[in-house]
Amino acid sequence: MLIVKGAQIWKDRGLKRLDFSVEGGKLSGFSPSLLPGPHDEVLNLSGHYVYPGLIDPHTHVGLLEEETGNFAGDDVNETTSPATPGVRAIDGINPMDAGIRNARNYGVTTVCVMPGSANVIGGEGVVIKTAGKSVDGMVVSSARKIVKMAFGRNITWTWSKKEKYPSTRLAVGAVLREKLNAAKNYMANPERVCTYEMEVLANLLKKEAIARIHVANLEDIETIARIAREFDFDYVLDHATALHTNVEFAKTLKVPVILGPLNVAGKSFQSYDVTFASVKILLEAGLLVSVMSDAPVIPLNLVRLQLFLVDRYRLDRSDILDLFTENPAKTLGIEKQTGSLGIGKDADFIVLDGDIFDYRSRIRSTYINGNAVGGEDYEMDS
Amino acid sequence: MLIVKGAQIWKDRGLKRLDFSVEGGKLSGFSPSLLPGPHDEVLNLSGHYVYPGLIDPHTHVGLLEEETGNFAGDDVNETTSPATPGVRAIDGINPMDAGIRNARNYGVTTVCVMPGSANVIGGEGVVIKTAGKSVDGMVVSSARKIVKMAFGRNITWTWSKKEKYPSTRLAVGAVLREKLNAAKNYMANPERVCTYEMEVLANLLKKEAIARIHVANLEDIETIARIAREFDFDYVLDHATALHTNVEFAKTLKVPVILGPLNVAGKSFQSYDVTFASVKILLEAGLLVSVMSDAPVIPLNLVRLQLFLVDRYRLDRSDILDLFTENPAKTLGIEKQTGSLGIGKDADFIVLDGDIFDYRSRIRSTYINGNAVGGEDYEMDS
Amino acid sequence: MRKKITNVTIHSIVQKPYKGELIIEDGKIAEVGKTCSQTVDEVIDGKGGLCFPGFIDAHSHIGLNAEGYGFEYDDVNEMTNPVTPEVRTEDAFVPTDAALKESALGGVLVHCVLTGSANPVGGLAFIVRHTPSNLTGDKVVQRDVGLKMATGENPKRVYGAKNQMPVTRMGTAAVIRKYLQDGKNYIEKKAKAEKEKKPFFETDLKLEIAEKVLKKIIPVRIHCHRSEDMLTAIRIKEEFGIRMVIEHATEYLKVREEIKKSGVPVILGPFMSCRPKVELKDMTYKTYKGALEDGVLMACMSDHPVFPSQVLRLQAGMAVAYGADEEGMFRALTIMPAQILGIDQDFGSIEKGKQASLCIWDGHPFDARSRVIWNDQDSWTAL
Amino acid sequence: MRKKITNVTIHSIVQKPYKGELIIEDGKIAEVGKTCSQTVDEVIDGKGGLCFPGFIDAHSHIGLNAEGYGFEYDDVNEMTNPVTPEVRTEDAFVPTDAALKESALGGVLVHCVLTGSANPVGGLAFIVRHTPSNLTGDKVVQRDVGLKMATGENPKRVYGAKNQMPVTRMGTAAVIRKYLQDGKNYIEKKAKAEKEKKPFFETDLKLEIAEKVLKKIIPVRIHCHRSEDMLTAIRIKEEFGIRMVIEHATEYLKVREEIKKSGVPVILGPFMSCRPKVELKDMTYKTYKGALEDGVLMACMSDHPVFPSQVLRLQAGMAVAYGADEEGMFRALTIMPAQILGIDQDFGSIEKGKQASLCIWDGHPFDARSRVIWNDQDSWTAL
Repeated sequence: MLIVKGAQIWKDRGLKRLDFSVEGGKLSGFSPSLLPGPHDEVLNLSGHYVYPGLIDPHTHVGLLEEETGNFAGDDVNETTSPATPGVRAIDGINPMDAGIRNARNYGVTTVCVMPGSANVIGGEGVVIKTAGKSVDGMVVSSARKIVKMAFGRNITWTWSKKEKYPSTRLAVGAVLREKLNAAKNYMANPERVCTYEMEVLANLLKKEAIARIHVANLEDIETIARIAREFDFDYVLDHATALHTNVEFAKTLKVPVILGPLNVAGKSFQSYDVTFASVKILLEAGLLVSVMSDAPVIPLNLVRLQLFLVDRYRLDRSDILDLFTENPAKTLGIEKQTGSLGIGKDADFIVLDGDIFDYRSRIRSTYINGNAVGGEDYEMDS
Repeated sequence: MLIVKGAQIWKDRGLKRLDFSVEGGKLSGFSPSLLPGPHDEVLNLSGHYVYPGLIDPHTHVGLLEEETGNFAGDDVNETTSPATPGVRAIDGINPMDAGIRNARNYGVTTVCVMPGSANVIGGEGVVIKTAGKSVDGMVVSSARKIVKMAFGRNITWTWSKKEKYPSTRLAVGAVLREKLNAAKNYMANPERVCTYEMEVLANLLKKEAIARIHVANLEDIETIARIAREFDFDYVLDHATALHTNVEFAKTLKVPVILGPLNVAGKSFQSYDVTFASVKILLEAGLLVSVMSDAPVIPLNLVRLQLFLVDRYRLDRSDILDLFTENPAKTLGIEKQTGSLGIGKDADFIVLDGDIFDYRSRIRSTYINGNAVGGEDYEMDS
Repeated sequence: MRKKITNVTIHSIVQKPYKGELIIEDGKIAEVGKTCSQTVDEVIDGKGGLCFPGFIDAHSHIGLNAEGYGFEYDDVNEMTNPVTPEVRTEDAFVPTDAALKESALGGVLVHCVLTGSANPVGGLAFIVRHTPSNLTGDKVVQRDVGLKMATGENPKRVYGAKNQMPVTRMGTAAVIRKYLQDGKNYIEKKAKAEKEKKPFFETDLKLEIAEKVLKKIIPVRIHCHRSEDMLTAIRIKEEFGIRMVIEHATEYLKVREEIKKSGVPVILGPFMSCRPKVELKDMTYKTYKGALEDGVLMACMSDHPVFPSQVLRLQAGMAVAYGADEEGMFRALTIMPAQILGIDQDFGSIEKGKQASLCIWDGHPFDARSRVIWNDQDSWTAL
Repeated sequence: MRKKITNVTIHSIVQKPYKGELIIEDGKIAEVGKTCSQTVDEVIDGKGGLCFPGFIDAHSHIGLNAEGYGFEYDDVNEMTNPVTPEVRTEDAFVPTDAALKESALGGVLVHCVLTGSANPVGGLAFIVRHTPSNLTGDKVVQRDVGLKMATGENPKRVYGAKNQMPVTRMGTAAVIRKYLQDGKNYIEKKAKAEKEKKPFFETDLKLEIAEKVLKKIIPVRIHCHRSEDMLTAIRIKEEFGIRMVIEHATEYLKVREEIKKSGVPVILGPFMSCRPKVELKDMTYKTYKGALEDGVLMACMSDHPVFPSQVLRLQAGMAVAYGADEEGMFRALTIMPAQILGIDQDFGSIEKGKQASLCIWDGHPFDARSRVIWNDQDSWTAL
């Protein structure tokens, strides 16, 4: 058992002076003062701050590798067909990717890794911890199954260049409808022959899986909502760049949203509406909001910048931290396993030498499943 | 000496009952009755009609070969640069081409062969007789030098496909101006180094050569006239499909025109104005008019069709025959050598079993330089 | 909330213009006449202007290539497959297209949004009205109102470049026929499955739409410029017993008797443009006059963004310059498109019970200088 | 042959409209006033119409892609080389373009025909007037009246696709600067050759045109939509001391002070179109109002075939709807383009001695329903 003593810890939406214990990779006890037994390891963190490990619910780390040039490490879009539900992110992840290393060194202990946005149906996403040499051992198994989808311009830019269907937004919805209709036919057919592609979509229609849908513009969000009503499936809006421009509409959707990356230039018309204000607006509207880095779009060594920038809107700091911890955990269905400090949860936490909202503070150590796996000073080492 | 007896012959713009003699390939005497000497060969053509061999002043026979597929026998356009004054048609002619065989078998004894219309300056044309195995021996040496040019759409279709200059009619005139300006600079430069391309254009500016300009629409004819005024050179309008649509303008030009091919569909906008009436209109306007086949566009075995169709306008038949004989001879500068029956001229004539305007009459023999080289019945043989 | 509009000349379309008043309640016309008696919460002074129903642009691509967004944002044509009935303009519509507001400034308050004309079988159209909302859903008047088809140069050019069927007019007709025949087979197969009480029938989304067409639930909206293409369209209509509207109908005057006989409505335009295609060679504003005289059901189109919907009114004015009846042209902007689109119970004239889709003009709509000074949707500010 | 026009309201542009008469002799206005005294051979009854000078379309590609002739007959842009000063629109002009007759029906009797905007340095413009002749020569008003240049999206898009300079706005400016600098060097070299009495100087047709520009014989006519492009154009103008006219000037309002200060005339439009390019995003009819208020020399353009020259008048009418002064807009269709093009001694107003380039209208030209019922060139038949 590991006894962590002396730190200010972030628990139950506030900083508290509590010791805590870790056993078998899980958090096993919290108390103002824990007395270590003879076989316990003690970690004295007086003057330090402990927060739950951050969760980034939307990344491409390990798939779209850093430091590998343009081609060799790019496995993010299987652009041979506009609907590839049969492909799995887990099969393409390189755990040694600098992007994953950045994640753990800068405080992100869990990431969701998904295919890109070139296909209407991109494939299955996966939730992993950010330390390990084998991706299988990194999987967060409590997570709900994920089917990545995408709407809007990225699709049409990709396929119109190839002069292939769908080259316009007219046909993006049509591709999805066609596949979901095929899945319905598949499920209804008593003589069906099992295909993995159809099983993935059947999972979605049975609500065992949830759709994670890349989308920017409001009109595309409307189309998603329309199709989700037609076929009855659960979904999350990823990016949702313009959703805040119609709050009343946003409220009617009753779906989680994952905003970001927000610290980018709104240079294309797709990202025209990008603003940190969207976080505030949608939080105040009562939505379940998370923030993504879209790493490596925003590399995870910059993850805390987003927290600082949201903090400029003077939101409740508990709400802000939730954007990067509890909320993504809930969205991914892993909130019982990680995303906060509590008994029985994974011992995923970060140790800082100051308040996490103090930009001078540094992440001294990152713990995953109770093991120290990194920290800002590790950067140079690995 | 060959003595031809008994035929109706076309001489001095009318059919006459005359005998005639041929010596050294030239016509040497005409008389109502010629008495052959002991060494003379006699050809009795009682009941037959003799006409001067036809002249087609604008063809691509031998360059754009028939019966050779699309590529192998196509040498009509040197489409590697929009101005190729240095290339010579004579270097590309295959005397064995079925197109040349058709010419002589159907009564055409002289053709002008020129590069095509893909380039603003296509190269040098050549005038040849239509029988022989070596093109050098077929050349009509009295002909004026010819520089083939082209204006209008054929140019822009060719070069816009390559995305090269000149892709529009804006630049067609500009190409010609640039080359002629270069030639002027060349001629003025006392230290010039001889280049064949420049010499060809210098010949034009010195009026030793004449430009033969492919053109269809009236607006392009205006541009040609404008540039010819600017640089002062002689030219002939070839095709000139729309020239008859403004007779007053046509009269001001004072240049020969070579109309045709007229028995084609006016299917492109370039050939929209095509009509046999243009012959009548421009003849009546006093222009020097010839008719071309543009062979192999209209293959020369159909050459007489044009004569029949013009005849439907009830023009003077002498004027009609001139379109295919004297007038092209004058246009090519070979009227002293061929194009009519007269003492000292080449013995180029055709023998028919009826009036040339009777479409049932057949060409029994074609003579070039006094030698029988073909006729309609030869068709199957060669 | 009841509002009264006073001090206007009412151009109701169904009656001669008269000075009158009208009352709007819950977005509908509650009363209209020389004077209105109901008490109201608000009075809008029409300042002596002309009150017209909102014009209806019966054929537009508005919202599919929003203003100022360049070619990368062009969703007019899914030109990757000649048969795409499954695509829907609603899925691609950009409700914030600035052209919607501008069109309202030009008196156009309702648009039927179709796919383009690259594909012989294009996709599903829908109808929107101008509202201040940034949601498509708030603008929808009716969904899936017709299946776009196309003939003539455009499919030939698009698929000719790919060396794919169709590269000829014959090929285009064949592609359309095959699709409709597939639809007929599908209906039969479905009926058989139902009769045999099969536990399972494999639905096909492309052919579900053919079924709607063949059962006359929705019409085919067919792009034709040339006369022979219109006759081919009518031939196909007769063969398959479907409903049809002919779009553009540039050479209408050449086959006016045949079109009249077929009973097919036509949506004419846009004629206020140049003629970049050969098939537009004989385009003339006189077509409007002819169609009005023939008494066929006829509407004006902008084909936006080919021609801006904002000045649809001026195109109609040009038709008057070329001899068309002025009242007829107002009907071609209002009640006739409403009838063609099947929304005349709610739109297209100023009558009690209809939607209060209204504009007040400070001058005659066919005079370029005139302005809309009020409509029923915007918090009004002048131009 | 003297002809008198009676029974018209004369909109001379230089005076307030009045009921009057005018006499035409040898194609010129011999007399104009409330009554005319000279004896005449023919009297034309204007039927109470409005007599206007023929409108002048200061920026058009009319005749370069004739109506109904498709893309294969498009001679607007020689987009194979970014520097083509040597090309001339006169060489490509199709005098039988049906649009010329149609434009005359819309009151436009004079057109300045420019090359398109694909090339940073485009080609030579010329001016035509409407005549019944099928010869360009009979239509020419003036040759080589300006050298077209272009900035902004178009050159970038064209040469970007070829991966050839220019692919940026910087690159476009550099291409233009290099051309003008080459011209300066050429002038120097020529002067030196003359001074040294060399027997031979190698003329260069591209640079002969630069010489004309640099010696202010002809202006540069530069295509700019965005404000930064206009400022770049003015910067280049100042650097090389050349004459310049800014074409389109879509974002005029954003840099109105700078343009006014530069003294550069602007030719505005076409604003009656959609905005398929990003650089057109902020296009507005209000620009006309602003330019009139600023007192800059300003003209309307159709950019035909982008917008049909026939309805140039309605674009001007829309400007009035958006607040522009009506008389100002008539000047922008007549005397101001004549001044910009340097043909105001002959065109642009109804004054004694000027060309009788005239139209009689049966109603206000800004009302779509109005028609030209007579002009000075056609054997007149109604529309």
